[in-house]
Amino acid sequence: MGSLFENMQAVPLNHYIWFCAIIFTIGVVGVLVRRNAIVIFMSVELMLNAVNLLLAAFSVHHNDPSGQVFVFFIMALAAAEVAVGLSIIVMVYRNTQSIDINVLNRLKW
Amino acid sequence: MITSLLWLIPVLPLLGFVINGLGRNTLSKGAVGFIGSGVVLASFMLSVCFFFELSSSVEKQFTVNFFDWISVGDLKIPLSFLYDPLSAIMLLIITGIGFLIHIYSTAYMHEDAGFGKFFAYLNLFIFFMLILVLGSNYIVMFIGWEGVGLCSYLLIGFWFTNNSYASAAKKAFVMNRIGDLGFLLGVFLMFQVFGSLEFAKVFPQAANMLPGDNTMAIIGILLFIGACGKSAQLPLFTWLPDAMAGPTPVSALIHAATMVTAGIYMIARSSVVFDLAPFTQNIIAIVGAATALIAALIALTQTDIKKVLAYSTVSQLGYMFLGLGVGAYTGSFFHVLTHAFFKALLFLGAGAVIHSLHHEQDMRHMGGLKAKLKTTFATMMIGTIAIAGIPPFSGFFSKDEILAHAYQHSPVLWGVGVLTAFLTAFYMFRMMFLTFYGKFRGSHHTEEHIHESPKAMTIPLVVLAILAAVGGLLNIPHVFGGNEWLAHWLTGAKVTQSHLELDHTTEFTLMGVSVLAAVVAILLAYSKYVKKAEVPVADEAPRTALEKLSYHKFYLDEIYDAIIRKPLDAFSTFFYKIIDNKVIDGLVNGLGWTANEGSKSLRLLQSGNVGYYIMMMVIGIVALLLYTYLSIA
Amino acid sequence: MNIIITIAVTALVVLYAGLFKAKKALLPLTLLGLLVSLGFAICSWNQPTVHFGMMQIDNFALAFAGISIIGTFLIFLLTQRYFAENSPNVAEYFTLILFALCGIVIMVSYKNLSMLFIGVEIMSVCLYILAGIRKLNFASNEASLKYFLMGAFSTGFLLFGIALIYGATGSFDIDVIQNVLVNNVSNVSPLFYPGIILMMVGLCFKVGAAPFHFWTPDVYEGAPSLITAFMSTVVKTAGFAAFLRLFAGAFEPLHDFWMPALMVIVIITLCLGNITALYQKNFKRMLAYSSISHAGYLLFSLVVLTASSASNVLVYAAAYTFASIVAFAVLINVKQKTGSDDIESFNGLAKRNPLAALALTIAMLSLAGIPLTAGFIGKYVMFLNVLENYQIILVVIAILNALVGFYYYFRVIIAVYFKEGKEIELDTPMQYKVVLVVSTIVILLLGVYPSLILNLI
Amino acid sequence: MELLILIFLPLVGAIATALFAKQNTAKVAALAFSIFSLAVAIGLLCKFTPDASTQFSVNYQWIRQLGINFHVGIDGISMITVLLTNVLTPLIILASYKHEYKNANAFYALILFMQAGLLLVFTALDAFLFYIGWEAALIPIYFICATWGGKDRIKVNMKFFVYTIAGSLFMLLGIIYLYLQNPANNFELAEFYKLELDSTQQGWIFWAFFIAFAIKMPIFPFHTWQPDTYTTAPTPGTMLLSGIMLKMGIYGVIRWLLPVVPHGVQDWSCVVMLLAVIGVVYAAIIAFMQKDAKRLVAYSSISHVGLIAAGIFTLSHQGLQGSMVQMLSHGINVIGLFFVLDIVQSRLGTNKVDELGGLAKVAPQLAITFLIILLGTVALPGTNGFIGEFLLLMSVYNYHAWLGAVAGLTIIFGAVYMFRSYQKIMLGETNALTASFKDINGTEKVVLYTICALIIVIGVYPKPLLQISDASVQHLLEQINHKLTGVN
Repeated sequence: MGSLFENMQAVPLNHYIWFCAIIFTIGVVGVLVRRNAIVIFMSVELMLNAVNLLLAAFSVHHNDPSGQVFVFFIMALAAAEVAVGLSIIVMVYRNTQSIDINVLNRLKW
Repeated sequence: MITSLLWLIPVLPLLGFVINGLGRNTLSKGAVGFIGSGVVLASFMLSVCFFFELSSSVEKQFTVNFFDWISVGDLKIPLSFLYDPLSAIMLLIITGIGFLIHIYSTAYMHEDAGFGKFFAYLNLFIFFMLILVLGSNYIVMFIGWEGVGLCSYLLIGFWFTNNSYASAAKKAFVMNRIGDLGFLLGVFLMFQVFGSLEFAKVFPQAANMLPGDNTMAIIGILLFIGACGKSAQLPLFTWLPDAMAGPTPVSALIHAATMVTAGIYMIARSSVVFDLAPFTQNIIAIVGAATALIAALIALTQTDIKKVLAYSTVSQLGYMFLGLGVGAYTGSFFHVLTHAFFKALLFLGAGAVIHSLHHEQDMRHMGGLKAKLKTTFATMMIGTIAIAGIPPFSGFFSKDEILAHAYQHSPVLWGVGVLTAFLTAFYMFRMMFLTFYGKFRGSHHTEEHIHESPKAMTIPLVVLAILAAVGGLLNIPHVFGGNEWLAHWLTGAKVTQSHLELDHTTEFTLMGVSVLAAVVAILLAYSKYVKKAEVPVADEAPRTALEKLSYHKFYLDEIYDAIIRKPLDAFSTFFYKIIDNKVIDGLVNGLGWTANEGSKSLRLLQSGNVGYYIMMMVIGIVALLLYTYLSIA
Repeated sequence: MNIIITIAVTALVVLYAGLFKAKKALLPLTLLGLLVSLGFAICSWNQPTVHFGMMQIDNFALAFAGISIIGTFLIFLLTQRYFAENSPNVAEYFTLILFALCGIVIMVSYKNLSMLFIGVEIMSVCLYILAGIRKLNFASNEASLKYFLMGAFSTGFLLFGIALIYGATGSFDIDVIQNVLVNNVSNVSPLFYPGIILMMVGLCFKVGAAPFHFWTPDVYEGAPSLITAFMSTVVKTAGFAAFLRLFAGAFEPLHDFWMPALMVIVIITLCLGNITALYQKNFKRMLAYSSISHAGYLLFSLVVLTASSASNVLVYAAAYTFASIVAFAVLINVKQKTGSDDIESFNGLAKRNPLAALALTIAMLSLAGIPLTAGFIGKYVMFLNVLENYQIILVVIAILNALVGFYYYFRVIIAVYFKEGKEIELDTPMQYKVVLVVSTIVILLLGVYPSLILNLI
Repeated sequence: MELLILIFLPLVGAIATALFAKQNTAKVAALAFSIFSLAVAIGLLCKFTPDASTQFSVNYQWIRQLGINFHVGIDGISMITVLLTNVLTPLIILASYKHEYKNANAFYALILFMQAGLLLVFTALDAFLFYIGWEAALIPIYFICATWGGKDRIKVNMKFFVYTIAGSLFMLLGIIYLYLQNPANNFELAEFYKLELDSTQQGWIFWAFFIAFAIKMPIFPFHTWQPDTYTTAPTPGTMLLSGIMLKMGIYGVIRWLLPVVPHGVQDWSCVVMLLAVIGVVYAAIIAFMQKDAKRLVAYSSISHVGLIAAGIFTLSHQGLQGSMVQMLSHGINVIGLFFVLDIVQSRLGTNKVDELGGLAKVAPQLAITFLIILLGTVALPGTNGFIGEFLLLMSVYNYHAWLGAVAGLTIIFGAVYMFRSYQKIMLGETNALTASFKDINGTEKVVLYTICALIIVIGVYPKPLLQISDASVQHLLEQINHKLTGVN
């Protein structure tokens, strides 16, 4: 267990930050460019995971467990979101036979 | 007694107004006439008593203070009366002639539906006129000043169902208002200078000032503008001829004897101020002379008997202003007096003629009435001679005094005066001849019904005729060994006097010339209208340029219309349609419009497209992060 | 704490009641539960307690929890035969709303950022579902999908912000964070600043401040009116409470840093909300935009932090909540009759339904901020708040926006009173009447005697 | 205590009328209440001692946390406006008697509610209270005009409402600013008087307040809402607006502007004077060609109010006293004029002067009363109009001779448009429309005779009226001069 700490601390914190930032940005870009609801949703998950990793890194850095606890919270709630989200998408698919987000723009102006 | 009962003089007519006004539909005509004339007679009696009391007493000025009317800060305007020789005479004229005209009206207006209303108005007029002459400060004077304007409006528009009459009334009021503004501004300036508007406070201070003071000149001009409005001088006289729309007694009372002389009264009252402003005096003199001449020229070609008299009134008023301008305050005032007599007489006479011809006013349809209307003719002839300035009738003395002073001031003015006198004599006799001589030119039907007027109308004529004949005795100049009673009398009223330094020969020559001119004029008129029996041509008939000019009153009305009324109305429409509705309101509405348009376009941001929303969000986030980066670095 | 427990328990009980087809019992149970929790809230007034370093039940929390509960209570009164036509199992919706309320109570009383996150998520997840409860209605679907996608997206930013702050301070506890800041304002870790900004983004999304407001109009319009009412009143209030707790509390030392950013957001929000609302034909959508503009006014309290910022938000939120509830109540009522929620459908309402008309009018006047209504006091304290350090330009902009506001709020009044329309007669159930009367009275009461809640916290 | 009764009586009346009165009893109830409050006002007048002090003052804490008190009181200046309000309201209600308004109880309740608001404005000694009253008076008149008004009333009144409230919001800004400057942390007028602001601050505050007042009066060029509103509003609404409501602006200037920011006033008075005098002439000229008599009166009212404003900003005793008298006179005259026009309108269904004529022949009573009111409007000596206009013109003339001369044109122009319309409406021959016109009757007589009586009485014996406000005005001027000389 200790060895894991050392291995992680061997990598400077900045690398983690940049790495997570990049993953997060990839997620954001994914949300931006894709039109398929599911893919967008996956990109969001990617963003969340970036955050998870960052939290883990920080918690090791400060060696304070609360960060990792937080990660579990996020995972749990992400799961909940997945459940709800997918069901919404399914509901939409039932009505529109499509999961392209741009199909739904009756509400505007 | 004066101090204790002075208030009765104006209040009695007011009472008459109230009674007649309220009871105009219920009271019988007799009652109305009785009340209407009675109250005026009563105040005439009072004025007579006071007159004698005044002449006997040493104290020549009585101020009666009733209550503070307006008092704000340093501005204190009491409602108070001043009774002195000047107002005493005015009272006599107003109530005396007023009474006669009331009597006359009882007959003249007898058939009229608005009999009660008429007498109510007349009483009201008398009331305001008395306030005007009794006021002990400019503001109380101003009450009367505008009050008489109102009554003149009401009486000119007495037959208001006739739209042109109503317009004439409106014109009179507005023209007066123009003058009134001048009057007010003059008063304001006066208050700035003297810190008071009481005659008793203003004049003593003014007396200590040196002549030629600019402020005084300005005050003088402003007051004079006021006088121009009220007394129908250039350029504001055009309302007076139109004012003949009113019943003839009104023309006699308001537009000949009393109201129109208010301007002269006011200037004579403030003679102290005007003496300090030679510049202003010259203006007054010139305006007066010009008015006298122009009005006389216009009168030459008029065919409406009342119009002739109206213009002659304007012309005579011009005379009076000429007098004031050259400092002959007494002379002018004297002329006010005599003019009141003979002009009232002439108007009433004309009224009698019109009455007997069933409201025919065009002299082209008269003639040969001498036989039918003896009294009227006789009395009117006296009046005409008086106005023409033939000695020993009243007009001669007053006119002569003015002319003499004018000559002393500048021979040119005198020349104009004499020329006017010549014209006056001519057109007056033209009127007489056209009306009474030759043979009747009207319809046969009317000819049969011609009849002398009832006593109620002839008696006032006779009385006035006597006054017109002997009125001159009031102020016989030294040349005739007279003692200039009026002049002395007026000294009690602090009316300044300018003294005649002419030797008697010059004076006599001057008189001679003017009388000669008059006589020549009369003869001319005689030959033209009696010998040749010429009759003025019909309106549309061709005239020479000069005749046209005169007949169309020098086109003054048209000119005013073109340079004042029309532009103002145009402005009105322009301001309303363009400036107000388009520019200003457009600006206001523009704001609302902008918001609305902004809304229309802004709402398009909400495209309904999730991808686009997220894009916007990201842009926002990036911007914020950029801000963060900049603020840290 | 017991507030949350009560609500959660009520939720479960209602769910079971639903299972046993006790339709009649649902509403009474819910209301009872809410009343109890409200009772708890009142009892624990002035006795701040901290639970496990996670939740801080102080007056601030209690006041906002109280308002949220009351708001929810009134909205529940409006559920009378509302969900019935959507689906047989009403209980679930009740439960969801109650759970959302749980999340809200957590949001207003968190002491630890994890609690903030959890509260936000509990609330949001429930709302995603509630927005879409009309399974066959396209609008409802769209609303729910949009809300969900963007909500999840914004949560990502919130979390990233939290992570960075954690990285900078090594703690999730807002007091600790504040101490860290206070002790070395000069050299705060550079991670902190983006952290603040990202959290601001996340929260701005929740309260619907521009440019993160785009979900609001669509979702509000698409979602069932009742849910919209819930979102635009209770949820919004909670969002502000959370915002305030964090930014007026923990991040207060860095006010100079984040204030300009917020100021820009405020101005954009004000203008966008008001001006766009001007042209709306649809009453619901109009209210959505107006809610955006009100978010702008509410943020005034953060632009200038004063002693009374929190209570100002409370006053404003209260005024806004009650007015909106009245508006939605009438809207639901009208829509049931006319089937449309355009402003035209209000034409000639006053002829037959004086009560509804009057209530709606007063609500509109309050939203517009006319004196003697709560809305005016709200606006007034907000103006006062920012004028404390002379943000005159901001106030002038706000005034101009208020003027625009008058136009669209009065459009409704005009429709109700002056326009000729088919004279519909609403069948207003008792509960509706109660809601209308109570809210109207509250609005006027707060308008005439605001001392009741001023400086409550 | 009496003052509370004075202010809240109309409010009680409003509520009572709204709730309990029926269609037919509403007007009676409203009239009764307004007459009660008139009685109360007269009672106050009797107990009132005409010195500079503030009397009957009542001071309760209202919103402690915001330093807002319910502080009301009456001094000479307020007394005049209070009288104006309580004398005119019964007349206005009586004038509306011949109409049958839908939902009469709402209509009259709103009138009374507005009266309460106005009284609050005229007696408030706390800036916040003043503002509340200011708006509280606006809401009812909006509803009166927008509900019972004429054609395109909605658009017009929306404009009116937003326009006026725009002004008042900036005033609110100014009030808050003063509050923040005020060490005592309250809205007390007395405290505001004590503030010592530098002249830039004063300039800003001045405009913040002045815009509000200028829109209300209205002063050129903020007047464009007014003619439309007056024409579309129901006559009682027009009377309330023109007779009483615009006095709020004038009163506001005197009470809240001059003494609080004298330097601002001093710096900007020239601009205001210019605007005011332009307005006087401009509006008068526009009135010349108006075809609709109501609109004509509206413009004439702009002209008169411009003169009042000019008089106030001369900061002279005459000017202020003149404005006091003129406020009352203008109120009386203008409602008289509008009432006459309403009579014509209700009989013949038109106010277009070209379609009328000859009414004097068929309706002599109307003709006489109309004439008297008209003379009051054109300021004939002996009528109420003269007292005010004379003092005002004098003050303006003393301020600047040419300005005075230009403002004086109103004497001429006023006569022109007034007598023009009088001739068009009353004189000349009757036409098919007007031939069967019925002369005034019952309540109409009561109203018109009362108005005429007031016009003449005030015109002949204004002394008591002038005395009411004299001391207060004097005091006000001393305050201003003290601040002008004392502070920086």
